[in-house]
Amino acid sequence: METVFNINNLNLFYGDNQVLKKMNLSIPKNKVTAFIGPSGCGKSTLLRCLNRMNDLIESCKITGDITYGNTNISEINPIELRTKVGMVFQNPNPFPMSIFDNVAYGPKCQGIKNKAALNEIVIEALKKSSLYDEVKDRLNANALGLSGGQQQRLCIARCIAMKPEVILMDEPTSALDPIATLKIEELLYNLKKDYTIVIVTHNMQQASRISDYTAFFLLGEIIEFNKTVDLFKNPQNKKTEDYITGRFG
Amino acid sequence: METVFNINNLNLFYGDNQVLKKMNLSIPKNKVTAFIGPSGCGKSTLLRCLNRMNDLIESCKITGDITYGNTNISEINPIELRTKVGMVFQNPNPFPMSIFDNVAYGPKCQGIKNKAALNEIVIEALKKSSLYDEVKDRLNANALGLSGGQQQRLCIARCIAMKPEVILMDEPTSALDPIATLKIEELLYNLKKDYTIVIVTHNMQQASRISDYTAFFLLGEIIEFNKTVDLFKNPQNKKTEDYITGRFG
Amino acid sequence: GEKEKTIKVYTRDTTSGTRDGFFSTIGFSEAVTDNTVLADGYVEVDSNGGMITAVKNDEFAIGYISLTSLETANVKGLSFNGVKPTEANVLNGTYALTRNFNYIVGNDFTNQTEAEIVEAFLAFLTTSDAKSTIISEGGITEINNEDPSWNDIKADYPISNKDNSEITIKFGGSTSVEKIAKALSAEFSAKCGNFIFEHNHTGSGDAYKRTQGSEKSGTNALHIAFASRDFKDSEEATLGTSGKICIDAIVAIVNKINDLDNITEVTMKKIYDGTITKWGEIE
Amino acid sequence: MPILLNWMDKLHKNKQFERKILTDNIVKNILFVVTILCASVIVFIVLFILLRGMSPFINGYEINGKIYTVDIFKFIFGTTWFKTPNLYGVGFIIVNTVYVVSLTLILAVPISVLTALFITRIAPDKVGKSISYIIELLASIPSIIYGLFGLGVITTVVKNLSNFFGYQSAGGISTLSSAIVLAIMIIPTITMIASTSIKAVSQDLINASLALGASPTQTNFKMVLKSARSGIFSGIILGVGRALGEATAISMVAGNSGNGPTFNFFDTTRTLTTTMLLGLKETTGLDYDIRFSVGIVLIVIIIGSNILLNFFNRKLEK
Amino acid sequence: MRRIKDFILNGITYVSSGIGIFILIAILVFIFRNGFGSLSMSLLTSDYYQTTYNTNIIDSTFYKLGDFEDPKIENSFFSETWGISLKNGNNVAGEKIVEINYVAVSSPFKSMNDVATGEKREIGKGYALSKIIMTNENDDFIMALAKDGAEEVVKKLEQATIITDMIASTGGGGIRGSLLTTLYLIILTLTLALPTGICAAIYLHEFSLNNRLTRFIRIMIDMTSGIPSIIFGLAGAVIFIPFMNGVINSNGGSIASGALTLTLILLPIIIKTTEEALKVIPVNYRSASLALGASKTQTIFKVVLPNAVSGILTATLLSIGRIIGESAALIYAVGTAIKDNVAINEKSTSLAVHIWSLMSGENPNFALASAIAIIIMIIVFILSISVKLISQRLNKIKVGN
Ligand SMILES: Nc1ncnc2c1ncn2[C@@H]1O[C@H](COP(=O)(O)OP(=O)(O)OP(=O)(O)O)[C@@H](O)[C@H]1O
Ligand SMILES: Nc1ncnc2c1ncn2[C@@H]1O[C@H](COP(=O)(O)OP(=O)(O)OP(=O)(O)O)[C@@H](O)[C@H]1O
Ligand SMILES: [Mg+2]
Ligand SMILES: [Mg+2]
Repeated sequence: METVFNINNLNLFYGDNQVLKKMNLSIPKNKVTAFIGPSGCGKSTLLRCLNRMNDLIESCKITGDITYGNTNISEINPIELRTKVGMVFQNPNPFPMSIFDNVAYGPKCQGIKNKAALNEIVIEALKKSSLYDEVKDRLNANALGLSGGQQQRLCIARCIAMKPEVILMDEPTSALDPIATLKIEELLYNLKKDYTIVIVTHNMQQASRISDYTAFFLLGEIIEFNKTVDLFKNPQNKKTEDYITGRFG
Repeated sequence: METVFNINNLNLFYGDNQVLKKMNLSIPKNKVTAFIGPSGCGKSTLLRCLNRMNDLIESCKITGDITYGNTNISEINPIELRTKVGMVFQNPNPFPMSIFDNVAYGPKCQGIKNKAALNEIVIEALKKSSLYDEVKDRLNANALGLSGGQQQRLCIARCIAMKPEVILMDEPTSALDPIATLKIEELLYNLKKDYTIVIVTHNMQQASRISDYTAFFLLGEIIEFNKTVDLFKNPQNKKTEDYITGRFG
Repeated sequence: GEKEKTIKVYTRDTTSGTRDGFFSTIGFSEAVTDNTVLADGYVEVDSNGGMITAVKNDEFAIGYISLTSLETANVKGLSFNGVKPTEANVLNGTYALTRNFNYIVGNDFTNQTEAEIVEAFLAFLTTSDAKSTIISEGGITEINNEDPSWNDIKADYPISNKDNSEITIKFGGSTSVEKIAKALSAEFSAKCGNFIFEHNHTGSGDAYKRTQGSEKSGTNALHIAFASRDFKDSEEATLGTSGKICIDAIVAIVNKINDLDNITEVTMKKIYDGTITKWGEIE
Repeated sequence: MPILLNWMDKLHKNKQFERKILTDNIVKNILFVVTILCASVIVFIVLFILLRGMSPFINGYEINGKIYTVDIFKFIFGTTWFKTPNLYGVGFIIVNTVYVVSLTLILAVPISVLTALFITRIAPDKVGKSISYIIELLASIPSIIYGLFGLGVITTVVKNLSNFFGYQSAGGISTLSSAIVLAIMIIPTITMIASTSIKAVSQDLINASLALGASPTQTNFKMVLKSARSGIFSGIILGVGRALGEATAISMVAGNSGNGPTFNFFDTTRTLTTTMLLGLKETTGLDYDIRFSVGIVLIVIIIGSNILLNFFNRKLEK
Repeated sequence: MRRIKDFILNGITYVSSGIGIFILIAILVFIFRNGFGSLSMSLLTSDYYQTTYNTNIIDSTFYKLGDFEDPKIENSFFSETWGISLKNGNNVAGEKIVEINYVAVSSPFKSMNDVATGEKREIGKGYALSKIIMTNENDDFIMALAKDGAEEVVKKLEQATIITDMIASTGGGGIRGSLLTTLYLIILTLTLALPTGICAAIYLHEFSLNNRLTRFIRIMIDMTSGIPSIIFGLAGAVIFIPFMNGVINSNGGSIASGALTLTLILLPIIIKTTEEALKVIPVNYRSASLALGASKTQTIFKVVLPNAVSGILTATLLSIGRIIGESAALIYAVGTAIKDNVAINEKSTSLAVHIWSLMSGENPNFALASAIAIIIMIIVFILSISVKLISQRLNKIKVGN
């Protein structure tokens, strides 16, 4: 199995509070990996480690290492890393600009100024995130006018426009209604041939529906990591079983 | 059975939203009556009707009537009614004053100024609410320095100091830890010989432990009202049974 | 009634030339720079305007202002030793409560043109043109028949026929003389090649200091300055560089409703030093 | 060839990201320097005022041919502002200032607190909003206009008041006029902060009070005000600062009494700020520099009162 | 008993809030009653000092005197010899003047010699005459002064045949210079204070770590806002006046030194208001931008600042209000000399200091001071309404997110 990220013995502290404990995990390439676990167990935190968004939190201290490809991510320029490893957040958060500008934001920040090139990138990204047909007539309208589901797809498009290799998603559908959720899930299904996707979700059904691999977190530790089908059918660990059958959490 | 409150055909609306529907209920005297039911079914609303706290909500419209003793409560001055019908809230909310001043607050508002009289009232109330021994050395300390459970007992003391006939309690223990909860339950047990108590609770165990009568609410209606033992042992209504066995809610 | 009322004594600040003139004339020189010798409850105001406002608002006030402002001030001016405060009486010497407005000019100029303009200005001050302007701005002086007009003497000052619009002449000194000084400089500029005039009036104390004294070569230096009092011994000017431009009368004022009309020098001093405190005590 | 291109591309990209990090660092450092500059403003101000203000006590000044310095002891405890050539005293001015500001508070605090209570808890929503808007407008009026108003209206009122008591004031220029003008000026400050903190009193507490049979008015006066007291006190602290530092308006109605202290409402007074502002005729020399000495006293009093009041406020919170 | 007590307590809150309203109304009534009469467009556009012309008309062969027809204007005095009609009036500053209100078509006043330029100048309707020196046929000296009144002036004019020296002036009492100064102060101060303040706010909110240094910086800035403006004025006088004297060759206080002083006063306000605006911007905009590979600088300039515009605008408006209203600091750091020809390196007064100057000058002028007060109030009220509207918008954004 080819992997993108290799996490080795990772410990993470917020101040004195250890949030991730001796974590080991490899994220397989071009697959969807789901992180599940009860609230506060460190799923989002680990996700944020992968594109070094945790660098921005002052109190955050990390030991152990994460490699991306063959390079330790601490040696990669964080800005560069983030162009390769995109991220989609729980609440749709388009910028208060036009739809076009939202998608073009990343490429523009990379210094692409050519109108035609930008146009092409934007349209391709919108198509890939199955939003193009819905917005093609109003690319210059304010993105805040879109529905929640559309906004979230726009955020995915914005991310895709950067041509990343990995997309990290932190509960991308938890703020959406079931129909919008379905659309996003479909979209993920289409995206996974081109991208490695890591997704945090609270919804076990969703994890089992869309992911290839699942990691179960508890109190800062990875209790079990396995192919999704296996993990849900034959959990190896008692705690995993308790969690997925709804006995706690 | 002697009753304190008789509720007749009560309908209550918040704006256009009917929250209580054709309610009929009699609250027995010197007993503990518990209101149970899923969230949003109108328990707190009914409770607030009993001491006319709903008067303060502008959008609230009431039809039907409630009698207290033999008088319709709409004919009783709300301020007077509230001295007879005390209330304890979900979150302990002592005033930011000394312990003494908290308990003396009600009597002072009634115009009692005599120091000695106030002193006596405060000490008696604190004793009745089994708080006296814990705070007797620091009656002038700020009440906010007490623990959560102590604060809630202080609120009960504050209420008792008014010498009410009825005490309404809206989930008085839901913000407290188990030990503090236990103390409050004990206290309620001691109080019920002197006072009529109406308590809203989410905790079925608690309801069955402490109450004499229980009313089960669902979507603004009282589905079942009965002696607590009977209601928990032989629920007459399918919905009651579903609820108390944990099948929904 | 009214006689019982305390006299409220108002005075200008200790740097004021008006105050200097007033106290010097009523024989109370100690009070020129010292508030502590004044009657209890005195009030210090720091401008002519402040004095007028104060006396207008206080029925039992006494104060003093320049005669120039009396007409528009809406307060009552008192006769001094029985003499009415009029220009005529000042000129004929019967009204004694006066002070001089003086000028002083710099005594060494590096720039020849500036020196010549200043020289011409001094000559201009003696003309009927300048005197009439001084009078029209409230200064008190007399125009004699032998006074030349500028047209008569301007031939002696060839600088006045040149174009001086590049030259800046700085005026300053007393604020009381500011109005007169501005009128004079504006008029003379027109008559003397349109030199640029700048006014920076900061007080009589700076008149000597900035022309011939300690600041004469600093950024604050002035070409021509005015003082609303006579120069002190410590301010000795080079011969021919200073002199009097006119007289200013100081007039004691009271509120409009006050029925007092006249005051004597002696009473005035007694009021200001606190010997007399009630309006009823004034004969 | 493609490999080379790819490599070149990488190199180019890497440089671009390094440059971004560099820019971030440069921007951060520039902003940091600017921030430090902003923060050091106070240091410069205090330093310069100190240097200039200490000079009268240290350096000699030539007045009429003799050299003088000012006696710092007489300066601090003096009861006469000025006697030629070199006696300056602010002792009584400090007392006057504190007295005027206390009087101001006595006038302003009840009005402000009650207005805040009215705006937030008693008035119907719309009325409350309009009044709080009026209060905001009052806060935005420049002090010179308050001075004009004080000179034109308040002194007259005070004069009549003093006549009524059979006392003769100097046309209303007085301690009381100063206090009234200052009170008018700080009422908006205190009211706005007090109403914010009254708004912050939780509905829980209010319900609890009502459920104890307190009337709404009793709730407001016995409980809400008490719960908001620390916020109200912060407003008062701000008001004290403003009153102590206000110069233009008060100097138009305070008078300029040369000695004191004065405790009579209807007598003229002199505060630290009016001393600094009035009679500014000289632009050099002792009479000018002494204003900086008064400035030092003012700074000390403002900072001192702030520390003291904050200390009380912390006690109050407990 | 309780009812009565409640009623009284409630009553005093009504009274208290009534006081606020009463004060505002009283102030408005006061300044409008005193100042409304002096308010006019020409007040805003004309100079404070009159423009003075020094003219004469010496060569009597070039004009004809006498027998002009009296237009019979009320309250005026007509000189048949010179063909002009004069009346007593007041200038905008409230001082008494003698004003020309009619000049006959062929009056000599149509073409006087201007002493300064040597050219012809018409001294026409609206000019104020302050002094006229004349001679009659016998070469006797005649002097007419404005303070004698129009009637007297006309009487003397009638005797004269030659005007050797006449001072006439026009305009005056206006506040154009002070208006301009205020504008200069606003522009200069804002160009200094806004970027500085915004930079500091950005540093504090976006970059600073929560450590001792930052807390110290915040305390210092808070303390700065507690220093009264008169102290800033003093400091400006000892720091900026000498500094500017050196840099731009000013002589004593100047608009530049005033602007620098105001900058210091405004910094804490701008920093605080801008930071409030930055706080409102949702954190997730920043995370989203960073996650897209934008650098922090790009994030700030492309996402954060554009969203803080209304907050920065509020800061700007508040600052403008403060600049317009400031007096104590400017009295020290600039001076109180009213100016018409405004220059950055010279003294002049802002509107507020203009009032101060008028009230403490030789002739206190309540009417003009109140008129300026009205103008200031109008500006200040407009500003405060704008701030209100903007902050409402800001609140909407907050709610929207
Ligand atoms: N910025 C932070 N500073 C300090 N502690 C934090 C911070 N962010 C998260 N934590 C703590 O770290 C722990 C893990 O948080 P994290 O957000 O990773 O949990 P999670 O598994 O994503 O939970 P959820 O499902 O609720 O999103 C929690 O206890 C949380 O309180
Ligand atoms: N002030 C109010 N205005 C409008 N609607 C209200 C108000 N208070 C409560 N409601 C609505 O009335 C309904 C009943 O609320 P109530 O608080 O009585 O429920 P409850 O049974 O006490 O629920 P819980 O167990 O969550 O406390 C709910 O739908 C609630 O949204
Ligand atoms: Mg999370
Ligand atoms: Mg409830």
